[in-house]
Amino acid sequence: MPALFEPVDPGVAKELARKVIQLADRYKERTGITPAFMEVCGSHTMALARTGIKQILQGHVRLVSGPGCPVCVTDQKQIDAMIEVAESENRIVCTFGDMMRVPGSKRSLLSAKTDGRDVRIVYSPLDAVRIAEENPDKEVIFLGVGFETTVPVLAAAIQLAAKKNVGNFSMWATTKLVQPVLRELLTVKKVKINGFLLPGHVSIVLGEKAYRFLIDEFRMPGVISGFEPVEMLSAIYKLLEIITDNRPAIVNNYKSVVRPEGNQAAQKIMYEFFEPCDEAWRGMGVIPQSGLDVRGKYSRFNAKKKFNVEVGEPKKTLCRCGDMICGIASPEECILFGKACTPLHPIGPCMVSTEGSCAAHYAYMRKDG
Amino acid sequence: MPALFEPVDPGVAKELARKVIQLADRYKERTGITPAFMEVCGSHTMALARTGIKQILQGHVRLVSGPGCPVCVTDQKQIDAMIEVAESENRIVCTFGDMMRVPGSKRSLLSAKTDGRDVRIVYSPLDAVRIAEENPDKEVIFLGVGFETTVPVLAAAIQLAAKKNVGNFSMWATTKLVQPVLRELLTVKKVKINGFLLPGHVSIVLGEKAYRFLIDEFRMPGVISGFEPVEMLSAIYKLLEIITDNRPAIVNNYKSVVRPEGNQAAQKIMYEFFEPCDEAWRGMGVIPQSGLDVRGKYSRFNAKKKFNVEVGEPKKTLCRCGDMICGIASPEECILFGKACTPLHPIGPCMVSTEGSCAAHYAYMRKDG
Amino acid sequence: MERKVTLACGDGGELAHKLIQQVFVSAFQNQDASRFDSAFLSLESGKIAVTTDSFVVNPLFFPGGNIGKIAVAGTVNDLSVAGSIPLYLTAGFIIEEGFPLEDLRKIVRSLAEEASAAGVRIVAGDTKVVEKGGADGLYINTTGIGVQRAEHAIRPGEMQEGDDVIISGTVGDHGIAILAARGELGLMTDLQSDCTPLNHMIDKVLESGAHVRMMRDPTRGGVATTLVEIAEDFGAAIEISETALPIRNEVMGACDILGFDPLYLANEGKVILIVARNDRQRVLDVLRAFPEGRNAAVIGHITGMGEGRLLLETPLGSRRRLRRLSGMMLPRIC
Amino acid sequence: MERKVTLACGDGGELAHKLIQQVFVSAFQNQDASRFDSAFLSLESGKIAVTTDSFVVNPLFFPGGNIGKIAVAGTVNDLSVAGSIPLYLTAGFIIEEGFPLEDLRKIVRSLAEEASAAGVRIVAGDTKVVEKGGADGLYINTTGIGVQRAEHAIRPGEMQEGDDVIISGTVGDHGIAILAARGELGLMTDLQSDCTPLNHMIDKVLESGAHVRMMRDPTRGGVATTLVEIAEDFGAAIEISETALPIRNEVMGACDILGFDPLYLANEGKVILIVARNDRQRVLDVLRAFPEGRNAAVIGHITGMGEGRLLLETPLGSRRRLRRLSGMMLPRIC
Amino acid sequence: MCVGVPAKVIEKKEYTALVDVMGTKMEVGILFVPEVEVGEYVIVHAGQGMSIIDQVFARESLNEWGKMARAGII
Amino acid sequence: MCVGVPAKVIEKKEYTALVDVMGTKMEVGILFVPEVEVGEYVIVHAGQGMSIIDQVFARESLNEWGKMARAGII
Ligand code: SF4
Ligand code: SF4
Ligand SMILES: [Mg+2]
Ligand SMILES: [Mg+2]
Ligand SMILES: [Mg+2]
Ligand SMILES: [Mg+2]
Ligand SMILES: [Mg+2]
Ligand SMILES: [Mg+2]
Ligand SMILES: [Mg+2]
Ligand SMILES: [Mg+2]
Ligand SMILES: [Mg+2]
Ligand SMILES: [Mg+2]
Repeated sequence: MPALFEPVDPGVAKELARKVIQLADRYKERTGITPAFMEVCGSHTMALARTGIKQILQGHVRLVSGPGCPVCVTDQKQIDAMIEVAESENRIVCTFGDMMRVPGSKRSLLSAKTDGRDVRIVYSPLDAVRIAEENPDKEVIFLGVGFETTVPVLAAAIQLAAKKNVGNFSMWATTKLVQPVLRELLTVKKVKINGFLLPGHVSIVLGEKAYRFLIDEFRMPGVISGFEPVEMLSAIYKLLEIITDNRPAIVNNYKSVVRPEGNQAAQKIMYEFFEPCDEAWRGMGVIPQSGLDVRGKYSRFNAKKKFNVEVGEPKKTLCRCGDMICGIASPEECILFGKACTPLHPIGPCMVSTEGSCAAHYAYMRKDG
Repeated sequence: MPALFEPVDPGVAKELARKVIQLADRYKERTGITPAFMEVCGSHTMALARTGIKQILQGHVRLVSGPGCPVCVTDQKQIDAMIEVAESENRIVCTFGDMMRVPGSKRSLLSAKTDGRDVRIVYSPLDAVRIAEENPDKEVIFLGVGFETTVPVLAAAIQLAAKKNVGNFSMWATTKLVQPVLRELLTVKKVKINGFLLPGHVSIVLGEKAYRFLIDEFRMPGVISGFEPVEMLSAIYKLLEIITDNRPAIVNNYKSVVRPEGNQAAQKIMYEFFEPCDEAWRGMGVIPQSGLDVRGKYSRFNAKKKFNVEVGEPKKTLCRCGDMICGIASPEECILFGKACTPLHPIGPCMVSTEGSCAAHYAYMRKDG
Repeated sequence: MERKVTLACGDGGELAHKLIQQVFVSAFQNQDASRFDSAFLSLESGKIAVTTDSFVVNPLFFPGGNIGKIAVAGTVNDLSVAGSIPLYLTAGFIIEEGFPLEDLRKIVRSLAEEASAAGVRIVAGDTKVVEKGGADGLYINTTGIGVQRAEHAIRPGEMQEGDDVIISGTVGDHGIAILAARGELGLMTDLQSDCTPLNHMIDKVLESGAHVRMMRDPTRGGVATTLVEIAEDFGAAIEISETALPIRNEVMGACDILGFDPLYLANEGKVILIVARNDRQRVLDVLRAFPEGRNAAVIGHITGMGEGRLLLETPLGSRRRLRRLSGMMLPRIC
Repeated sequence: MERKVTLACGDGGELAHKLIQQVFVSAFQNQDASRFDSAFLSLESGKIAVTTDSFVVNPLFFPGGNIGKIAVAGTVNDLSVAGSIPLYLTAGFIIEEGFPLEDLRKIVRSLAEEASAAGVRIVAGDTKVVEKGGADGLYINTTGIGVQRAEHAIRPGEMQEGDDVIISGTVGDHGIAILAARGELGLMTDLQSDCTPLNHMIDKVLESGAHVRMMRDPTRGGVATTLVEIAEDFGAAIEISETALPIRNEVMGACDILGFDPLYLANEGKVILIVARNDRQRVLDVLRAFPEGRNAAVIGHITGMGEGRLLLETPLGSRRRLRRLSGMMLPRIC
Repeated sequence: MCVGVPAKVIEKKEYTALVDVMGTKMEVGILFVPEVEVGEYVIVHAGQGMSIIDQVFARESLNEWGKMARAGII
Repeated sequence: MCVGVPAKVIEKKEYTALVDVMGTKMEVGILFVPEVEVGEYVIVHAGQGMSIIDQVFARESLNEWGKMARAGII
């Protein structure tokens, strides 16, 4: 975070990158294996590409994009349902900008808006509560996606609506938890990596301790990282040190922001308004107890309970997002990539978010014209 | 109605005008009085000006404009109330085009529309019932003004709403009757005229017989006339013949359209849905039993009963519309005429309707630049 | 390509690029201007005429045309009635999010065809997309550039008593056609809007050598408002005759129903000419040789110079003064 | 005069006449064009440049300007970056019924002032009023006419490897200023839009004798989209450096909050110049002598001719390809 | 008081009729003139037929106007 | 997963704070960081302060990066 103090000398990052490459090459020399790390977080995927780290480490470190973009992992059926919610008259649907272009089985919220539905982008979920107060004759539904960083904010919106008794506000939540999906990756999907670049901002809420199980159960190392080039490079460097020494550990490389025990105020409100549920992950299927939904006690704010929405099962496509998220396939292994599927016409969610594996790959690494 | 058969030779009208002037001058010669006739109907006022009859007869026959424009005679307080009705959210107010520019004490329906209120112009009151059906979540209010020609049509709209059970339709009625106001003119206002040019289209409903009282009670002649130049000229000619012979009579000069007994189907429906009431006439005050309001039995369609509208007493202005309507003053005797009061910024209702005395005078006869 | 115009089509990025390439450039066959921020043109003379108009007609499609056709006709006619030769048009589109692409294509095609028929080139364009509810479908601005005539110019300075007032055809067709097409008031008619570029016909009138003092197209505000403006702008007393006005029966009928005055109805393919009396017949002959001038008629004359005013002679022979349209025309029951 | 614009103000009648006389003619001091359907202009040469743009900015008033100012700046800049000398503007207004007259006056005044400061004349205008809900307040189309330079023309054909890419100042100010002014996302900033006509500054650059190959103003789609277009249109491989881009802290901060890329933000008072490397300093000196060019900087160069593409060098020294803005920029949580 | 226009009935339905006014057509109510036949004329006001035009009287008054115009003054 | 940006608290209210990100300001919730003081930095996500930045650790890691960059390879 260069804004905090003096700006970080860009020479430091360049030098760090050189060190990372040296250490990685040494590891490969010794083991015959190119070290592979999964950045769990979609914002890491984006930052690694934007800053050029991904390109600079190519051939030395394999950086695998994980299931950390809440848009990417949202089940298509849920998206269809959200669009369906927006279809009725006298509704205002609010959501994060990221959600707008996500294609359901037929269309996106953006195209629903183009057709005249009242779909609004908000920066904070709490703004949706204000919109509900300002439009008492309409139903305002917030489409809540997110991991543990975002869910406490969603909870804060419900808390506010409950406190102010805003009866025309509700939330359609389809949120995700990090621990269950990491476990799924390591057990069911048997993803082949040497360590995790752990999400900096989810860890604010969860704390360092949340990742102990990686060592205890899987002897899989992980380093919690920030998003500046030097932060990511030093985190990768630490992962390389760990695997070089073969002493698996969870390292908090983002201590200024992530506490050992996380943010307990955030955890508390999250579990006051949400409760665990089985959750479908796009391309991965249902993972038990891997999501959070609005707690029964507050189901008057649960849009799924409030509105009767029925959508069919979406058609299968050749989209390989699921494999992509598990680190099993790369975008160019999808036959739709760059042809039927482009950022203007995304088929899978990995093409939707600018940091989705496919979109990032399309925008920054495509070889052709 | 030249469209019916062959077009009328314009030479006939010119010749008729010459005859009218001769006869009028002869009358004046004999009696020392310029013959004065009141055209009761606003559409006659308009047609007399537009066709140039008013100008051509100037100095020979005095044509006095009567209280026959439903916009002109609508009480300012009623207009304020209609605008007030339009002010609330989720209402669609429909009315005839004529009503749009009528100034209440502060503003017009047109300015309410400019400010974003949903005010719509319809050709037929029945269209407002259709609009109500198409907008079930809104209240649709028809602002009903008119004389006996229009009231049966207003009744037909209520009949339709009742039949189809359109609960969100209602009517704000402020309608007028011809007989009471003619009586008022001749008794209270003591208007000085030699005869009436009687309204062709009101007479469709009322029939010839409705004017008998003019002879019986006042020995005041009247000729029912159509609206084509030859129709109006020949009616004036007949009035001149009557006063020359001093044999007061009611003559139906519009026999092709007006029956002795009127249109009884129209009368029947009018009195099924409306009942007589005291009515305030702008500039003339309340005339007992001179209007019709929605019958109590149908008060669910009566906007006055349905909505709670309160408006203050409008401020007095120097507007002389009241005297104008009684034939006591002419537009140029109003100090506001052409200065503070113009068709773009009408103060009184006589300036609003294109056939209002003041607007007609402004548009067709103003002497200056 | 999407089936509807989206907000992203107006953000200057890839979708905007595609829309422009696939809808506009292909219709206007004019790649050149897209490489620079401006189009480069060579004119024979440095004396030019310029006019601009935005078109907001509702509905966008109507009998006899659409907003694309009218956007060409309106601006070409403004140049032509000013006595210049229309050469170039720019076209600026403001499109409501969600607008059907197929309709856009039709409108753009019609605009291109009409421009080509009128012999003018679309040299620059622009597309903006506004949020749903930010436009009533689509608006077009066209700006026209023409060269001033060296020969056969109009001479407003020579306007004089005795000059004739000619109109190139029937009055009010566009106004009533549009009103009927809107469907709100229940009018049904086979009437077509008269909207069409008049420059070829006007060229022939001027090239006939007739002394044309002044021309104007009686669009919004109609014949009366247009003549009042000529009268005031040039200090001419003008008198027209009610019986001389060419008016279609359907237009009369619609006006009778609604209480409208055809003299205030909009026209989009008519020109009013003030011509020397001696040239009256020559001008009528030229006009009547064109389908759009078939019903041309002398409707009045200039009765004197000095105070500008417009009088209408009624069939009875009396005169009344006509003024600008005052407020909108609204259908009346009374 | 009313306090709001009414539908009748756009119907061509008396209210329209009053509005035009009292708001537009007085501001533009240009009675002439109102007497004819077109304005008549004399140019020194018959080689002209033409451009058109509609302005639909929301909000209409924002820190650093309003829609009237931007309507002048945008069109003047399009002429100027094309290497011509802007002389004339037309202005077409589409106004929503109920629009406050006081705001209209402000906008028109600002448009007139800005035109006068830029040395261009408003020669033709048009006003349409649309029903409530038919526009988001007010839109303006401006069409600009300039003459092509005889001397000191730009020479896109001489673009070559080694040419420098210069930008006249900081990137993204307008985009963020507008977003903040809209208030929807809660951003607060003292940032001003950069919107301003650049023609005087560009004149001086060209008159300095520097070899300018090409200019363009990075408006919608931002610096990246504009450079991609230059690259594709002229077959140039362009490389810019992330660290060389002049960006205000407030813009960086807002982009960090919303997940935006400043390279795709709109600018309304910036020009990108491709200049011969030898003239780099001369151009920078001229630019920096103007307040609107104070932060001018070399941001990249042409690495070869042939295949058109744009690369960005990251601070780490790696390169990634930049493309057109793809879809709208939407604020992200992830 | 009331704009009214003569319109020719060209099609009759149960409660409405299609009428023609010099080529412009319109659907109007016939609640007050239920007996009207195709080919007859009605006076239309605010979308309703108010009166069937009696063609005999219409012709008679045409004649009368002519007579009046030609008549000498007493 | 979650865009987060360091922002300086420049004004504190009961439930919200005004923060500054390089000159751009914003009102954010402080439900999860109620103890934050003016002058401190927070990570902001979706309009809420999520964590107070520990400046001691921040400075330490800056030093560590420098060290790492300068360090020889084993
Ligand atoms: S390229 Fe498109 S279809 Fe293929 S995996 Fe990526 S998102 Fe799915
Ligand atoms: S001129 Fe105006 S104020 Fe005077 S009487 Fe007529 S309407 Fe009333
Ligand atoms: Mg024009
Ligand atoms: Mg025009
Ligand atoms: Mg014109
Ligand atoms: Mg443009
Ligand atoms: Mg619309
Ligand atoms: Mg342009
Ligand atoms: Mg531009
Ligand atoms: Mg440009
Ligand atoms: Mg115009
Ligand atoms: Mg609006």
